[in-house]
Formats: sequence, structure tokens, C-alpha cells
Amino acid sequence: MIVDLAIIAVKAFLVLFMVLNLAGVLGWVERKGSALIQDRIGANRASIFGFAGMGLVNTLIADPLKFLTKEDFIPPAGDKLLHTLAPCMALFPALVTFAVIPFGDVLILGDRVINLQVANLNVGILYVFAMGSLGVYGIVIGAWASNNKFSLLGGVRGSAQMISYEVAMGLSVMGVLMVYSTLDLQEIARDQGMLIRELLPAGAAFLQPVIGWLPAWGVFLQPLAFLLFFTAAVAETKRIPFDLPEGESELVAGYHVEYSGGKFLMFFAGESAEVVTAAALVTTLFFGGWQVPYLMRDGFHFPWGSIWLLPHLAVVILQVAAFTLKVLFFCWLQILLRWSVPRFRYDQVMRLGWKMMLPLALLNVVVTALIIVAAQ
Amino acid sequence: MNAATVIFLILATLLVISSLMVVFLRRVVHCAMALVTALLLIAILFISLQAPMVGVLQVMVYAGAIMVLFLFVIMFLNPGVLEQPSVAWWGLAAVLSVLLGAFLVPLFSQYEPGDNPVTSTELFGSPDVLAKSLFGEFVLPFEIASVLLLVAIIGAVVLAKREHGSDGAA
Amino acid sequence: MVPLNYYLILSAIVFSIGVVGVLIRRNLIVVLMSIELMLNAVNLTFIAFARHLGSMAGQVAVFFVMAVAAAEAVIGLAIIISVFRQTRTLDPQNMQLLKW
Amino acid sequence: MVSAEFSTVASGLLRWIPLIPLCATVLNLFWGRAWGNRTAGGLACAAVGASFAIALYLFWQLPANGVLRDPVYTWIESGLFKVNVAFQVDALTAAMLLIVTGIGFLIHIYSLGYMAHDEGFVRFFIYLNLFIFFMLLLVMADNLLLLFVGWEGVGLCSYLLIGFWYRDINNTIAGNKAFIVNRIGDFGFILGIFLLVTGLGRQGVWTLDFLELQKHTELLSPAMIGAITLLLFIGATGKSAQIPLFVWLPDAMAGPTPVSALIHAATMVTAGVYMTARLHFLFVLAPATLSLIAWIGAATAFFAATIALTQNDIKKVLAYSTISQLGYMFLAVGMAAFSAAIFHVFTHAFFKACLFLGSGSVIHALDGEQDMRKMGGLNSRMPTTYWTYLIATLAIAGAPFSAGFFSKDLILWEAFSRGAMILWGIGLITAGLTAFYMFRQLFMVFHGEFRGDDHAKAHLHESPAVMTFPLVILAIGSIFAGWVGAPEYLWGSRWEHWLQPMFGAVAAQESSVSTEVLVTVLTLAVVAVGFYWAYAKYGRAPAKGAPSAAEQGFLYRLSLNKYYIDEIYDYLIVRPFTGCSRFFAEFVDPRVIDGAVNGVAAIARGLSWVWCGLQTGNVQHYATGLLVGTLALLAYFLGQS
Repeated sequence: MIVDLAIIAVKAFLVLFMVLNLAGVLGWVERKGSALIQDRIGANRASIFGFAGMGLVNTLIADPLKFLTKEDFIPPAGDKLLHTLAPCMALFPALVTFAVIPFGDVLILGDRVINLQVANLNVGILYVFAMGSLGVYGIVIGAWASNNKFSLLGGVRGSAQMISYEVAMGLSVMGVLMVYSTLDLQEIARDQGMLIRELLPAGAAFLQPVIGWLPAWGVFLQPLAFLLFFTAAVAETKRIPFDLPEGESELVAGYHVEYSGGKFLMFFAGESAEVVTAAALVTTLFFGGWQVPYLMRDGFHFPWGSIWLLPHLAVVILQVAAFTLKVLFFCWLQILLRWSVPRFRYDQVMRLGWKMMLPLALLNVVVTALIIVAAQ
Repeated sequence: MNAATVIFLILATLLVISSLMVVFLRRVVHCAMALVTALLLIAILFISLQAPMVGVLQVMVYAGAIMVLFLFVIMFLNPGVLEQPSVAWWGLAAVLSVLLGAFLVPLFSQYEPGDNPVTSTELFGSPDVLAKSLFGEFVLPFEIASVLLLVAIIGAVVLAKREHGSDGAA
Repeated sequence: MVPLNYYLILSAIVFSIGVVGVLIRRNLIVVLMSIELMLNAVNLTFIAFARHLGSMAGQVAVFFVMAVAAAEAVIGLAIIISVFRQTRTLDPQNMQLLKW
Repeated sequence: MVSAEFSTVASGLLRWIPLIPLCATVLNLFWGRAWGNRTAGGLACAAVGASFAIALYLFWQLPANGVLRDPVYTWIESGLFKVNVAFQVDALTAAMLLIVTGIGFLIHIYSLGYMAHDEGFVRFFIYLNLFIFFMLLLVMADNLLLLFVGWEGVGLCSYLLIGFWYRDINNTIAGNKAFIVNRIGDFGFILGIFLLVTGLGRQGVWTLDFLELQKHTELLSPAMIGAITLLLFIGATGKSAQIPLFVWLPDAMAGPTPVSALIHAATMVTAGVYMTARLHFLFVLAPATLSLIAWIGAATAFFAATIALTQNDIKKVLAYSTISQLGYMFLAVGMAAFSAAIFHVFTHAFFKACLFLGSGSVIHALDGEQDMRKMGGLNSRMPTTYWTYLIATLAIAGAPFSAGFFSKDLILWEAFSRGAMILWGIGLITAGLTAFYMFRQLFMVFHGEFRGDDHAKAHLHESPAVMTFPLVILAIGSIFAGWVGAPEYLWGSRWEHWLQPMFGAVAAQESSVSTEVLVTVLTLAVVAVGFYWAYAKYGRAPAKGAPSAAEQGFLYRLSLNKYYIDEIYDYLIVRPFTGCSRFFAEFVDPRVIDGAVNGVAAIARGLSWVWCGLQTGNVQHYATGLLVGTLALLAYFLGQS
């Protein structure tokens, strides 16, 4: 009993630690990446006691210090309580989403089997969406509470945009859920350990030599869903090219015009955390989560038959490492996007969401359903 | 009084408080946030009642969609003026509602739960069980509900569409 | 294991509070929110009974209530918006044209 | 008794006889004005001509004692009761068909000239075609109900055409009179139909089909048959202007003259005779009704003739003579000599139409003048009209070897041979009167010198050929039409042999040819007396014209004022009736009925105001009402448990 609670607490702490640090690191990576893209030197001014080396560490410490020491300004005409609550509402959902994301298969310590996932919900994916939908409140309330026309506009835009893209997002995931026929993320991750040849119906046997050796990852089974989901996820993070709620050029800073200091830091961290969340979700749903191709619980089983046994601990470490690497890759991809793609116009965003992604997602669902029925 | 009951009582008090806030706070946005809180609490109660699917749906649909819509409209119209309640009317309505509560509460407290609750399996309330009954015996209501939603969409579009000439609020 | 009555009483209280809101508030949006509150109180009863009787019917009912609530909220808000465009108010007491 | 049915190629044509005029009506109704008078009139005439041609063809096709039938579709079917829209042609119908379409065709052509300058030209031909349609429906119907439809239809058309010049209120009043008087008759008629249906229905035979009826007459009790035939005869008196319902026909002369010729002389007014002949198998079983018919016929004939003696309106004279001739026909019906009746219908159609058209030609020449006292000496001005008129007059008066001679003589002989001496006497005297008033009219109109003003004298002219042509045809008809029905002592009657089988064998009258000749000679003598009287009174000294009513005797004034029949009816029937209805209209309806209705409404409104206060329009108040109701229900159920 106590031990179980302890284990859960440890897992939760670990995940939280990882995510927050990753968010912090992202801040630095972003600066460096942008500098790289814009062909300049960036983020090299943070020096502690004249020691400017180790930019990462310095930035990690300097950024929070800078934010926390700034004045925390609350607009006098604004709503004190909500103005304070809003950043928490923005940060909270991004963090708790990780509770259901599996970062590894089971870890067996003696007779105890530990599921490498904070909370094993059988409705995991729905939980993710629920939390994602809660993310809107941070923006809307913050925008309203600061009683500022720009931020209000930003809030209105934000709420509209996030609701729109949640629809497309949910529908795009529907295909994946139909393929793996479960809502449990851990289950989805495990199913992606299979090879496609195990899924191929007898009718499509001729495809065996062509794609039979591929792992049954979502990206292979649901390529369209992957594109839609990734786009929607990026839109959910409200970053360029979807940063209409902030839109420096027209709304100054959108919903967090009136925020400064620690609260702005929370918004900022929330945004980074959302980036990580999006990456983790894409990984889990479409890129096998913690799966390493051909790596079973007892070692590698290659399609050409040869087997390479490994100790359990090594397997677990490999899985966690694989998960982390994939997540990092997608975080980097999003940063790349943010710095290389121009911003949409608002009506373009809406049209993309409602008139292109939504119909495509529906089409994907229908086609998937037809194929599944045909395969049976 | 075991742990579950304690947790329930805490949740219940919070729920009652938040719903009172919904009704009695004066700023609309505050009411909305209080309602969001109440809905989340109810979702937790659902999950504690072995209805995780419905609980999560509750968060998604209510907290995630409906309430955001409310907030959206509130900001859309942004009614600055605070309402002036008429005391007499307040009194009457309050008395009536308290009367309703006074009727219902004893009624429910006297309700005999009958034999001890069905010892439900682990699967109870899981998505597939819900889906089976939803697409099994309740498939017709399900279809009707879809039609209802379609009608709602069309109706909303027609109603909110700003006709030519008159520029509405916002 | 929490007895069923607790849930019932809780939902009764919440329901009554919602009724108060519907009756006394002079802001249509809040009235609509109070209605949502009442609906949720009923949902709570459904779930409690479903758990108690061990039948999924209750949860399915909640499912449908949610669908209806969504539709109701959408239409209600649309009506509110169009009314507000005509008469710059949300006070139901100023909307009394619909009589004999 | 004929019941053998022949369905030859010809029977398919039956439906077209009535349909073609109907089509013409519809076409003219929609496009007549657009097409213009010439086209519209031509179309109307062509339609009737086509019907006439088909009728002729069928007449040749018609097998001896045969029936052609053309069932179109089932009209009414309720339970066992079934009525078809079906047409049938037998000898009787064929005769009527020829009369209706033939005479109708001629009169259409005549109307082209007569109505040429009327702005209602197209409307006139629409009505005329519609009338032809209904008349054909009437004579071709194979069941009583369809016949009744035609019956009502011709009544409607007669109403429309009498009031054709609706700008003059008198015409409208005359139309109303005709329509209302006919309603009385039709009421009796439809009652008779009901009685027939129910009477047979109780015996389990639900039909109005003539052939069926003929088979099942024995199912009806004599009393029942008597009632039925009496009621049907009331209808006939209305349509055929017999006592007591003849008053509408003289006023009907307000319509255009071709209408008077077609509807109120040749065809429609004989519908009653046709109906009785069609239902002869019923009438022969009701001797009481038959004798009543005979008496009424004779009375009408005499009565109308006496009125005609003194009339000064050229068309009124003809109208009363029509009534009197119809009386002859019903006299024949009363004698159960249906073929004789139809024979008289046949001949009468020719000379009466000829007379009316001739008078129309005269009126046309004097543009609208109808008073004979303002005429005279027209014989030189309009010879064709004069000669045709003369021939027709001879025919109606019954001059030897003219149409009227054969038919009227036949009727009188039937009466005589059946030993109904009084009736025969009346008929005889009437024949003399007929000769008198017809020659009086002839002398007053065509002889002596013109008594009108110079302006009228200035443009006296013979009518155009389109009007005189039908006159000539009809004049020829008025001579030779009768020859098909010559008595035995001459070359014998083909008519009898042709039509008689329809009505079964008549009681063969055992009487020598000599008596028959004697009777004929006697008739001719009376006619000659009448002619001489007329000549003495008007022909020899036409200068002084008609003496004014003042210096005449009581009888003259009585006759001139038509025995004050209209006034009597007015006092006995119309006044009390209108008074009664005025009472209802001005007191009962507004006070009692409306009062009750409005009172109820007022009470309801008053009560409603009490509750209106509850409807504040405020949604929350309504919600409160809901809550209160819920609480009440809760309290109730808690109280129960």
C-alpha cells in the first residue's frame, strides 16, 4: 500500500521533473536554434560571476531568476483573483497531461511489476483531450482579467482557435483508436510493437515482402491522421504559424500583454510544456512511444529470424531512451517550424481548421472504418 | 466513516459552495468559473463512481466545450452593467427553492437503497462496456441524438448569422 | 463505500441551488448556466444509480443528457446573442413582448 | 321490349357527341376573346356540326330496336349503389339527337348573323355550346342521375342566356324567375329520383340505369309508382312550362331570339316530354298520373292559346303558342301515345324554330322593335322571311300535308280513339284558336301598310343570307318533316314502325279508316274557321290595326293580362314567402342566432381577460409557475406514500 503510493509519487515526481526541465531546456534550445537559423550568435550573455561558459546551465538558472525578480504588475481595472489564477490554469493542464503518457514498458523489480506510466487510465487518450481542452481557460481568463482590449481580442481568438482545432485533433486520433481498438495509451504503445505482417489480412498477403517487415507504428498505418494530428497539436500550442492569440504585430502580445514576472514565466513554461506534450503525444500515438523496432521484452527479434537476447534492465533503459529521443526530435521539429514558417492570417487559420482539416479527418475515419470492416 | 466517505464529503462541500457561487456571484465571468469548478468536481465524483469514461467526457464536453462557449459569448457581449436584483422576487424564489430542497432531501434520505449494491466488476464503466450498451440497445436514441446535434448546429448558424445591414454587437 | 443516499441528497441540494439561479438571476447567461447546473445534478443521480444498480443504462442516459445539454447551450447562446443585438440587454425582465 | 345491346364500332363514338361542344366551350372560354369573333363563332358552329354529323352516322348505324352503349367510367359507387357516366343511343335518343344537333346547328349559323354586332358575341357562343353539351348529356344519359345532371345544366344555361343582356335589370329578373320556377319543378324531380332509388333499394335493386329499371318495375307497388311518376311529372311541368309552372316561359323571351328558338321552343322545353317518354315503362303503370298529365296538358294547351289570342308582342305570341303546343305533347303522353308526343316534338321543333328565327329576322330588321302594332306590310320588304314565316304558320296551324297537320292530327286521333271525348274537344278548339292567333300575327306583321315611324321604315332590310339560309331549311323541314308519320290511310307511318317498338305495343284501336278521316276533316274545318276569323278581323281591314284594350270586353282584358296569373302567384306565394324570409333575415338571424354566437364569444373573452394578468411575458415567472406545480405534485405524492 504505502510502497505503491511511494512508487506512484516517485513516478509523478520524475515525470514532472523531466517535463519542467525539458521546458526550460527548450527555452535555451529555442534561442540557440533561432540564432542558428537567423545566422547570428544567440543566448551567450548569461554570465554568472563572470563565468559565461556552459550557456545551457547559465540560461537555465538565469531565465527564472530574471523573471522572478521582475515586478508582478496587476492592472488596477483588472480582476485581481482571476488575473492571478489564469497562469496556473495555463500551466496546470500541460503538466498533468503527462500523467497518462507511458515512457516505458513494465519495470520488474523482484516480484513487483511497475508500469512505467504515472496513471494507467483505460480512457487515457480522452483524458489527454480533456486536459487539453482545459488549457483554453488560462488564455481566456487571463485575457479577460487583464481588462485590456488587445488581450481580450487575443482571448477571443485563442478560445475560438483552440476549440476549432480540438475538433480536428480528436477526429484525427479517432482513426488511430480504431486501428488499435483501445483508449489506453499504454496499450496503444504496446500494440505498436507488432510488425505489420501480423496485421495484414489474408487478402493482402502479397504485400508481405514489401511492407511486412515494418513495425506497426501509427505513422505507417495512419499517415494522414499523423499529418492532421501534428498540425492540430502545433495549433494547440498557439505558436507560430498559429500564434494568432499573441500576434505581436497586431495584438502586441495578445492575452498576456498585461503579464510580467513570475506569471508570465508560468505562461511561458506552459507554452513550452505544451510543446513537449504535443511531442510526447505524437510519439506515443504515431511513432511507437517507447518502442524500439524489433525489441521485445527479452531482446531483439529481427524479422529475418535472428534473435539477440538482452537483460531486462537494458531493455527498459533502451525503451525509455528511445521515448526521450523521439520526444526531443519532435520538440526540435516544432522549434524548426516556429522559426521557419510565416504566420497565418486569422481567417486562414479558421478556414484551414474547419474547411480542410475537419473534412480530411472525417474522411480518414470513414476510410479507416471501411478498411477495418473489409479486413474482417 | 472510511476514507472514501471523507473524500466524498469534502468534494460535496466544495461542490455545494461552488454551485452557490454560480448562483450568487455578481460578475458573470466569476459565475462561469465557479460553474467550471463545479463541473470538474462532479467529474471527479463520476470517476469515483466507477464511471471514468463519463467523467472524462464530462470534462471534455462541459468544461472543455460548453463552458468555453459560454466564456466566448460573455466576452463577445461583455455586459458591463451589473444586474439589480429585486428583493421581493429574490425572497419568493428563494423560499420556493428552499421548499423544493426541503421536499427532496428528506425524500432521498429516506430512500431505501435496498440490498447492498451490486459488486461491480473491474470492467464496469469502461469504454467498451459503455460502447456496447450505447451501440447495442441504445443505438436508436444515439442516432436521434446525432440528428438533434445537427439541428442544433444549423439553428445556431442561422440564429447567430448577422443579417445584412444591421451590424450586431461585437 | 459511500451510501447511495449521500449522492442523492447532494444532487438534490445542487438541483435546488440551480433552481434558485434560474428564478432570480436577471442575466440570461447566468440563467442558462444555472440550467446546466441542474442538468449536472440530475446526471449525478443517474451515475449514482447506475453504480448502485450495476447497470450501464444510467451512464448512457448521462451521455444523452450531455448531448442535449450541448445542443441546448449552443442554441440558447445563439438566441441570447441575437436578442442582445436587438435590445442591448441580457435582462429577461426587459424581454416581455411575448404576451397576449 | 328492347334490351339487346350492340357494341359496334359506332358505340365508341357516342362520347364524342357531347364532348366536342364541351371542348369548344372550354377553348372559347379561354381563348375566344383572343381569337376574335369570327374564329370563335366558326369553332362553335363547327363543333355542333361535327356532333350533328356523328349523330347522323349513328342514326344509320343504329340497328333495328337496338341500343348503342358507351360506358365511360364509374361515377358513383357506394355499397351496392353504382352509377356510371355512360351514354346510350336508341331510337328515341336518336330522334332527339337529330333534333338537338340539327336544329342547334342551324340556329348556331343563324346566330352568327344575328349576334354579329353584339359585344357579348363570344360569351353567347360559349353559353350556346355549353347548352348543347348539357342537352346532349340529357338525351344520351343511360341513367336517371346523369339525365338529371343534364336537366340542371340546361336550366343553368337557359338562366344565363335569358339574362344575357344583363345590363337591363328586367332581363336579369326574368332569368331569376325562370331559374326559381324551375327549382320548384326540379325539387319534385329529385324527390322522385330519391323515391325511386329507395323504393327499388328496399327490394334489393340499387340502380338508376334505365334498362335495369325497366327490368325491375314490377318490384314497385302501384301506389309507389304513382307517387314517383307524379313527382317526376312535377319536374316536367317546370321544365316544359305546364300549368301551374308555365309562367317563366313568356318572360324567358327577354333573351336573344336564337335562344328563344333553340332553348325555349325546340329543345329544352321538350325535355319534360322526353323524360316521360324515356320513363314510359313507369308512367304506363300509373294510370292516375297519366290521366292527370292528359288533363293538365289539354288545359295548358287551351289556356295558353286563349292568352296568345290577344298578345301584341310578337315573341310573346310565339311563347304562348309554344306552351300550348307543349300542352298537346303532354296530352299525347297522357294518352300513353309516347311516339305521337315525340313526333310532335319533332315537327314542332322545325316550324317553331322557323317562326322564332323569322320573328328574330323581323326584330333584327326593325332593330329591336317587338310590338306587332308598329309593324305591318313587311311582306314586300323582306320576302324570304315572309314566305318562310307563312309556311311555318301554315305548319303550326295544321294546314293539310304540312308537318303540324300530321303530328297534331295524330295526337287528336289518339285522344279520340281512346274515347277521351272532352280532351279531344279541348284539343280541337285549341287547334282553331291556334290557327286564329297565328294568322292574326301573320297579318299584323306582314300585311297592311307599315305602322312604324319613318326612321324605322327607312332602313327596313332583308336579313343577310347567313340568317335566311336556316330559315329556308327549316321552312322546308316544316313541310316535309311530318311526312314520315303519315297516317295509315295515306302512305303510312314509318315513324310509328321505327319508334313504336320502344314503347311496346299500344292497344290496337279497332276503328275504321273512315272515322279517322272524318276526325281529320273535322279538325281541318275548325282550323279553317279559325283562319277565317283571323282574316276577317285583321287580314281584311288591317288599317285600324289592333283595337286598344280599353274598348274591348272583359274577356279580352283578362286574356291580354294573362288572367293575372303572375299577380295571383305574387299575392299567394311570393309576397308571404318574401315576408317570412324578411322576418328571419331581419330579426331571427341578427338577434337570435348572431346574438347567441356573439354572446358566447363575449363571455369567453371576458373570462380570458381575468387570466391574461398571469401572462406577464417574463420567462422567470413562468418558471416559477413550473416550480409551484412541481411542488404541488411532490406534496401530493408524499402525502399519499
